[in-house]
This record gives sequence, structure tokens and C-alpha cells, in this order.
Amino acid sequence: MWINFPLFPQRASAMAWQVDGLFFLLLAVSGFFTLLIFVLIFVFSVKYRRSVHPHPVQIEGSLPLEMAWTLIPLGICMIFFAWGSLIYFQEARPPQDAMQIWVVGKQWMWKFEHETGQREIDQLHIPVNRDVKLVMSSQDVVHSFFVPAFRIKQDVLPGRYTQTWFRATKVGSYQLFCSQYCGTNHSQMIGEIIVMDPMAYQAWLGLGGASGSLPANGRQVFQQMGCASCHRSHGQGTGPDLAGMFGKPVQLSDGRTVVADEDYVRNAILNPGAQTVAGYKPIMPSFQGQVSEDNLDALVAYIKSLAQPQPNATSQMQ
Amino acid sequence: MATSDIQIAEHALQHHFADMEQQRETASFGMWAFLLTEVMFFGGMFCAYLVYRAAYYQAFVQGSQRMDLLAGAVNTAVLICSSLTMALAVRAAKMGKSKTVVTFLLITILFAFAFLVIKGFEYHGHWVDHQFPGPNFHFEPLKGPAVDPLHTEIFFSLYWVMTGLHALHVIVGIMLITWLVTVILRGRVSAHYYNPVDTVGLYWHFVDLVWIYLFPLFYLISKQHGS
Amino acid sequence: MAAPAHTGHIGSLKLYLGIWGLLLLLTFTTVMVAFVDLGPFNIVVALVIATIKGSLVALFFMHLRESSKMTMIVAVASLFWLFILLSLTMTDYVSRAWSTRLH
Amino acid sequence: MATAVQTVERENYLNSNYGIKSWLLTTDHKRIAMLYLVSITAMFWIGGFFAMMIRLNLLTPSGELVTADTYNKLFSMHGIIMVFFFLIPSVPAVIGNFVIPLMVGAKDLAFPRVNLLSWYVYMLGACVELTAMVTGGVDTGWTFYTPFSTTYSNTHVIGAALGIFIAGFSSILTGLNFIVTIHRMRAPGMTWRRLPLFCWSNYAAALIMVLGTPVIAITLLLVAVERGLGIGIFNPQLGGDPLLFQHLFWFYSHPAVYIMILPGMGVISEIVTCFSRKRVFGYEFVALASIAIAVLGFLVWAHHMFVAGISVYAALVFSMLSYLVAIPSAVKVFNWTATMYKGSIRYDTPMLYAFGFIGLFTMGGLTGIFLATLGIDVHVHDTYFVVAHFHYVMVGGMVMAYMAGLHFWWPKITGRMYPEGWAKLSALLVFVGFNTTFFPQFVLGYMGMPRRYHAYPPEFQVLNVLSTAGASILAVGYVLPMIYFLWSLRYGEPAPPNPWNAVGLEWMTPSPPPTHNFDETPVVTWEAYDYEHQPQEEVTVGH
Repeated sequence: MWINFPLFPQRASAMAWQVDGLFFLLLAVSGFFTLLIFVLIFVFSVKYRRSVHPHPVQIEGSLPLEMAWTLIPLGICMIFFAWGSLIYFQEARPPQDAMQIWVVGKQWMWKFEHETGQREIDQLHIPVNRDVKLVMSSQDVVHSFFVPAFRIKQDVLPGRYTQTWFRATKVGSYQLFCSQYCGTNHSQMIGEIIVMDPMAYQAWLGLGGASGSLPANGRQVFQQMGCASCHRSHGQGTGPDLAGMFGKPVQLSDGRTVVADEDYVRNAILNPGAQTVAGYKPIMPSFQGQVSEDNLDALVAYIKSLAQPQPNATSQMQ
Repeated sequence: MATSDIQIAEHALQHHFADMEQQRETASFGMWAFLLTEVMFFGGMFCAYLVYRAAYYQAFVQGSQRMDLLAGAVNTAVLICSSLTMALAVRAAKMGKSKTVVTFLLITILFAFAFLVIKGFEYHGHWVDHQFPGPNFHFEPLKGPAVDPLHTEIFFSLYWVMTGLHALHVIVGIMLITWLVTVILRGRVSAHYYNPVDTVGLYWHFVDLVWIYLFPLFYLISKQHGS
Repeated sequence: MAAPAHTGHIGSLKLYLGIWGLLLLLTFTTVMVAFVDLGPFNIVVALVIATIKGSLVALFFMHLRESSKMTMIVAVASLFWLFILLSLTMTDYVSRAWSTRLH
Repeated sequence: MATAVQTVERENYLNSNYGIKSWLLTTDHKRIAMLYLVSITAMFWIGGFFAMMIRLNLLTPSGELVTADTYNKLFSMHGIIMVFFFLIPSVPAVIGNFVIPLMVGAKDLAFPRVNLLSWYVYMLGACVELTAMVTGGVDTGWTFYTPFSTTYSNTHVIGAALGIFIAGFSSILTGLNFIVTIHRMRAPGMTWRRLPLFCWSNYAAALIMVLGTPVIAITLLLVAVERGLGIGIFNPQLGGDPLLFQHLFWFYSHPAVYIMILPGMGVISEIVTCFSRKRVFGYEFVALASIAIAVLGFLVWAHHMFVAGISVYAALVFSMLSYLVAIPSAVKVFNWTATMYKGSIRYDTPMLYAFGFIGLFTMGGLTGIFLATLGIDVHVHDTYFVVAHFHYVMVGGMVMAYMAGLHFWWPKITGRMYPEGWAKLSALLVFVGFNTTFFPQFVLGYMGMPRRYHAYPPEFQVLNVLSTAGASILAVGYVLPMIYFLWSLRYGEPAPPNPWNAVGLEWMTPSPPPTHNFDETPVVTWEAYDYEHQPQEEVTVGH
């Protein structure tokens, strides 16, 4: 009846080994301490039961013992703290050359958009052994992007981007869950990550489904919304020149310097007054509520592409 | 007089206390512990204020320019005066002068009402100007750069919630002091037993204390940019 | 039976009036200072003045000065926990911008 | 005092007055404890019913018993009822209320009327909460995450938030009363170093109640206001930050788990010493560990937010601090174990529950380390691993301790012995049922089954069926005490003043104690758990 009865998740990313390694070590250590307590309680309660040991021996306590069971667990804990933090930092920093997928969560589906323009719903095709960076935002409530086989999870928030990344190491299909409760069909907000070998992936890309690359779409939105009237090239417009801006530090009018990453560009569109570039007047209107989450991603992708000498997304893929 | 004082005290000593001193200290300590709770209650909102002020500073500056500085400053003075009269009421209670206590408490109530009336006029002004958060919110900056009206709306949300809860505390304070006056008029308080005056006094000073922080945080954000 | 000596210290009228005057003066000062451009220090000055005023109210009007050690601890604890709430929350908000710099 | 047992007509707090008014207007801490006992038992069964429905629904992968909406309401209401209306008041408001004044040698809590008020506030909160549930329920989870709760949910969020807001004040008032009582109402000679550990741990829990509860109150008030008026403090579409809600929520709700577990730890300290007939090993360390947990507990809240989008540096700080709070808990477990060393151990029901507590709390605590470890937490966060972890601490720990305490002090509270054989059976059922229910959930969690799923992929079914089977054993384990406790009220053997031959002031009063607890204020001249000087003779009542 129940043929499929696994007790451990699949392991299909570079990170999975690291997480499992730490997990097993921690399991062994905590198993040891649990066993220690269980055995001690069992031995004491048998050996010193009232019928054989009617006269208790009063003991005040022991400072060396107290120190030992304060400091030893603390020391062990610090090892796990350091190791766990290392893994976490790796997870938090996507490699520079990772291919980028734009993810939008909404009640109750996942929307994916490739740089090359392919759009998918509840399914994400990616090539094996390639770093994949996910730039995610939500259209409504908080969701969470969780792929057990990759051991990654990141909440997807409305109003800003969050990021995570992975490198799938095994061809196959893996479950994607929304793990942050998001309403009625939370448990239906599932999907699959289809990891393909590079040839098959190229074939899949060739199938079509792409309506122009994402930066190209962004360019269209850019024109339609009239952004180009101010953001002209070579500093001729009333707004800053956007070419070559992405990924570089930007001097703000309030003296701060920030790096123009996805979140900065997004904020600059939705909330321009907050982080005006130095030397420009804060005259840009807010586009909050006027641009959909998908178009926003496209705009950001377009502005990002302006920073690359060869904005040819497909050539990067090899 | 002295004997009746002691009778009042005997009557007021609850069965589970050993003596008046224990009962007095317990009451005062209990009130302080309650104020601990109150600090954290307002603390949650101060936390929200801090986060958004850091994020939307310009919007906060412009929201602050719409505050009625004169009304805020007068209200600060009014509450400080009420604190003084409350402190004097406690002092009179310790000396056993019931009539003076009642007089000072009534003056305190008057100040409290004055505070509410001034606050009410301010609220009315903001309401008329659509500075109440919600669908009807509308904000035109007086001066300075354009800011997202949503961010000034957050400023006004915090303003209404924080000063609103403070005003609620003032109203509760008025009720407590009124109750206190009736208790004293019924002769339940003496130099040997003035716990209620003491604890209500602590509460009232705390209400003043909160306003001392609310005033600069809402009315005094960077006035020079607007003038 | 409780002796009158137990009924606590009675502060002098002069002291109360003096504190009251000081509080009003500080209120006036904080309003005036707000119109002087001190850059980021406006908020610092405003909060320092508010804290002085608050301390005066607590120490003299609320008699913290002559209260038991336990009451002092309670008062300090309230500030300590407020500090925990504000500072640890801000560790997140302040350092969120840092992480983007690393990319 | 032994003659007191025979005198049936002796005046005690139960027979000193009759009639419904004498209960509803009482200021006697013992009677208020009984009012709380009845109310939270009712809430426990309501919450337990929701739990049973959840487990039944999860028998099949497609979740056929109830619809997704109903399921979401079930787990939300299960969480709200169990956390805010059962676990938080359980040991403090029932056992603590009854025992703490007796333990410190006081005639009542410092503010008896405030104590009664706290029960009325609790009842008001419970009524508002139940009304919100009966008229449609709430589906936000007990965590009320924004913007789902403020904008997207179509259920009675405001009512539910208001119920918790109100109940919070009941918790604050109880906490206030405990703090002031333990500071000001101790009998002569009852120094801090002689204070029973149950008082220490309730004191620590009371600190959290007083310091943390107002923050959740204001947070939920803001959620209600935001939902009602459409303001945007937590709503990103209106410029707010949903993570601020999470910060404020967990600032209370993480320390809240220590409100739940600390009093339970106190119960265990009493029971382990009593049934080992030994002074507690390392008294100062156990006592200070409670305070350390209360203080450190406030520094770790964002470990609930490691994948929520907080700064990685903040995550680092909170992860580090989370390990620190694990240490005092470990110290307690080691000290309890060491207390049994060379003791003279008897296996009465309270001790069996205490064994269960130590074992299950150890597992619950150690799995907490997994969640504090950043790299592992990313994988197991919001999965059944977390569900299993906190049920090990809350049910395996706290409910076990509550049951232990209830059995331990039942003779004192009611003047009747419970049937020992049945009680042992129920302790065994609870232990077996509990582990069968929740151990599989650790495995499910690591495999990646997310929590709050109405339906799940079929490969998770075997473990889910196992879990549901365990839950039915657990249910029997909880129904049994309900029956034999009620039975014992009428048919139980009359209890002597000190059936366990325990030390502590509460055992020096008759069972049940008189209204004023002590005819003369006791003067304490001995250390806590002074079993050395306690007569050794066996009292065989109940065997």
C-alpha cells in the first residue's frame, strides 16, 4: 500500500552535503547527551530505589561539576555556532556569475521568469551544476521558497526583494514548497524544480515560450512608462544616467553611499524620494501601485543589463 | 484626631499584611512593577517609531511641520504643572491634610482636562486637514522635497496611536483621581494610610513622563528645515 | 502599630517648586534648541533634555531618590528592557544595508 | 497535626463558605486557583479537540476530513487556545496561585483583589476569543503574520487579537502579583536562599510576563487598528514593514515559551527532591539558571526570523545568543539528574511524570540547538521539525510538569488522594502516546514537510498515520486523569497533611489548608529541601 516510504530527504545540491554533515554531527552530539541523561536517570532510579537504598546521602552540590556542565556544552555550542554560520553565509551570498531567475510568489502560485524571457508557473527548469540565483518578491503576503532537496529556504516578502541561490548537482525533479503560511491554499502552493542536463536544458530553451528576453521586456516597459524622458544617456536628462550604474556604489544626496543592487533599483522606482542620487533634484514621482510585480522585475533586469558591456543574456549562459 | 487616624489605618490594614509599613511598601512596589509593564507597552510603539523614523526621515520631518508646536509646548507645560500639583497632593497626604489633598487633586484634574481639550483641538485640526490615516488621508508638504505620502501617513499613524493611547492614559488618570477624591472625602485616608494617593500619584507622574518623550519626538523633529 | 515615622519622607515645598520651574525651563529650552540647526545632534539634544526632565520627575516627584533599592532596580530594569527591545531590533535594520554592500 | 485528618468538619478554604457567590467574589488565592483550574481545563479540551481534528485530517495526504479553510482555522485556534489560554496560565495561575503564598508563608498574594480581577480579565479574554471562534474563527495561525492578518485574511482577526490582548492583561496582573508577593510577603526567615525553587522559577516567569506581555498587547492592538482603519504600520503596500511585526511579535512570543516552561521546571525541582529525599544538587545554580533564562530569553527572539529576510549580521548575533539561553536549561537538567544520585527514590506518579519531563525536555531542548544553528535552521525552519521541537518542550515538558504538579499537590488542594494505579497507567499512556505522536514529526520535518499544510505529498503518509495513532493514545492518557481526579473528589481517600513526607511550608498546613493558610505566621529556620532533618517514616496512604 505504501510503497514510497523514505525517511530522509533527497540530496541534490552542493549545499545539501554541508547541511547534512553538520546535522549528523549535531545529531550525534545531542544523541550522546540525551542517552547520557536517560541512562543516568535509569541507573540512579534503579540503583537508589527506596527499597534498596533507604538512606539518602545529602550532597550540597559541586562547583567543579557545575562549571563543567556549563562550560563544556557552551564550548560545544560555539563550534556549532561557527560552523552553522559559515553555511548560512554561503547561502546568503550568491556567486557573482550565477544565472538569475526572477521569482514572484502570489496566493497561491509561483511565477518564474528567466533572463531569456521564458515564463513558468509552479515549474522551474534549470541546468544541472550551474549556480542559480533567485531574486524573489511577493505580490501579496509573505511566502517562503523551500526546496528540501537543496536544503534552502528563504521567505518571499511583499515590497522588497529577497535572494537565495543553489547549485543543483543531480538531474531530476524536486519538490518546491511554500513554507510560510499564506492563506487558504497554502498547502497547494507547491511546485517542482526540474534539473536538466545542459543539452536538455538548451533544447528546452529552444522550445519557445519566451516572449522576448526579460531585459528587452523591461526596455519596453521603460519606454511605455516614459522613464526615458528623464533618464537619458550621457547625463542629458533631469534624472541620472542609468547606463553602467548597476552594481556600482552610488553617492546619495544625504551623503550615504549605497551599492545599486536589485533592491536599490526597485526602491528607486517605488519610493524615489528616499534615496535620491547626489546632484539630482528629488522630483521623480513614485510608481508605487502603477507597475506590476512582473514589470517591476523586467525594469530592474533591464537596468541591470545596461551595466553589462554585452547585454546578451544567452551568450552568458555557456 | 490621632486616634481616629489610627482607626483609619487599622481599618485599612488588610488581613494578609503584618503591618502598615509592609502594606505601604507593597502597594508602592506593585505600582512600580506595573509601570515597568507600561514602559514596555509604550516601548513597542517607540520601537516602531524608531524604525520608521530611521527609514523615512524626510517624511517625518514634513509630518512634524504639520504639528501645532504651540499647542504641544503648552500641553507639556500643563502636564508638568499637573505633576507638580499631584506631587503636592501626595505631600499633603503624608502630612494628613485631607482638605489640601483634595484641593490639589481637583487642580490636577483641571490640568488634565485642559490637556485633553487642547489635544482635542489639535486632533480636530488634523482631522479636518485629512491627516488621519486611512482612505481619506491627504498630505501636502509645507516645504522641502517631495516625499511619499504613504510615509507621512505612517508618521501620522504613529502619532495618532501613540498620543491616542497617551490620552487614554490621561482619561484613566482622571477617573483614578476622581475615585481618590471620593475615597478621601469619605475619610478613608490619613497620614498613617495614604497608599492610594501615593500609587495614583506614581501613575500620574508616569503619564507626564511619557508625554515628555512624545513631545520632542513628534513636535520637534528638525524645525529649522521648515522655517 | 505603625508609628508616624514610618510614613515616609516629606519633601520641602521649595524643592517641589524648584523642580517644577526647572522642568518648565527645560521645556522652553528644548523648543528653542529645535530651531537651531545642529544637524544630527538636534535629536540627541532633544532626547538628552527629555531624559533630564524624565529623571527629575522620577527622582523627585516619584520619590525614586528616597525609594528602596528594589524600586530603583525596577526603574532601571524598565530602561534596560526598553534598550534591549530597541537596540536588538535596530541591529537588524541598521545592518540590512551592509549585506548588500558585500555583493 | 495528624489528628486533623480525622476531623472531617475542620474549617478549610473549601467548606468555609458555600454558594456560587462565595466563589465568584472570593479573594482567597486558593479559590481563585480553583477558578483558574476549571477554566483552563475547559480551554485545554477545546484546544485538544482542535488538535484531534488536525491529526485526523492528516491521516490522508489529500486531507479529506475538512476543507483547507477549516483546517487553517483549526490549527490557528488550536495554537491560540493552547498558548494563550492554557499553557501560559497553566502552572502559574493554577498551581502557582495555590502554592506560592503557602510556600513563602504568606496568608495570601500581595494583591488578592487584583488576583481575582486577573481571573475575570482572563474569562473576558476567553469569552471574546471563543466568540470570535464560534462566529467564524480565525485562520492566521497563532502568529498573526502581517500583511496576511491585516489585509488578506477574511476571518475574525480583530476579535481574536482582542481576545489575546485582554488575556494578556490577566497574565500581567498574575505576574505582578507573584513578583510583589515573593519580594514583600515572605515569612520571617524565608530568605531568598531558602526560597523553594518553584518560587524562583515562577518569579522568573513573572518577570517575563510583566516585561514581555505589554509588547504583544500593543502589537496585536496595532494589528487590529491596522485592519480596522486601514493604516499601514505593518503593511508593505502602505510603506510599512512586515518584519517589524515579526520582531515585535517574537520579542514577546519567544520569551513566552519560557513563561510556559519555567514554572514547569519549578514543579520538577520540587518533585525530584521530594521523591529522592534529597536536597537539590546545586541550589544556587538551579535558582539562578531560572533568572538567567528569563533575562537571556529576551535576547534571542529573531532566531524565529533567520529566513525571514533579516540582515545576516543580525542573524549571527541572535544565533549566538540563542546558544547562550540553552546553557542554563542544560544546567538544570544536569542538576536534577545529579539530585537523584545516592537518593532514596520512590516511583509515585508525580515522579514518573518528572522522569518523563526530564527526558522529553532534554530532547526538546537539544532539538532547539538545531534551530539555533543557522545552517540547519534554514532547512528545518517552518517544517514539522519545529512543530515537533516545540511540542516536545511545551507538551512533553510543560504539560508533563503540569500533570506532575497536579498529582503532587492534589492531596493538598482537595484533601483527597487520587488512585495511584490509574494515575501510573495514565502517566505511561501519556509518555508512550506523546512520543508516538511527535517523534515521527522530527523525521517528517527533516524530510521537508512544511507545517500548516492541509494536504501533503503521499510519501509523508506513513509517518503522519503513526503520529495520529499516537495522538489517540495521548488523548486517552489525558482523559483518564480527568475522570479519576473527579472521582477522587468524592471517593478518594482523605489525604493527610503531608502524604509525600515532603518539606516545605505548604505541607505544614492541613489538607486542604484553612482560608488564612497559617494560624500563626511561620518562622523559617531551615534551608529549602532540608530532607536530612525530615523524619523518614513512610506514610502509606494511597498504596
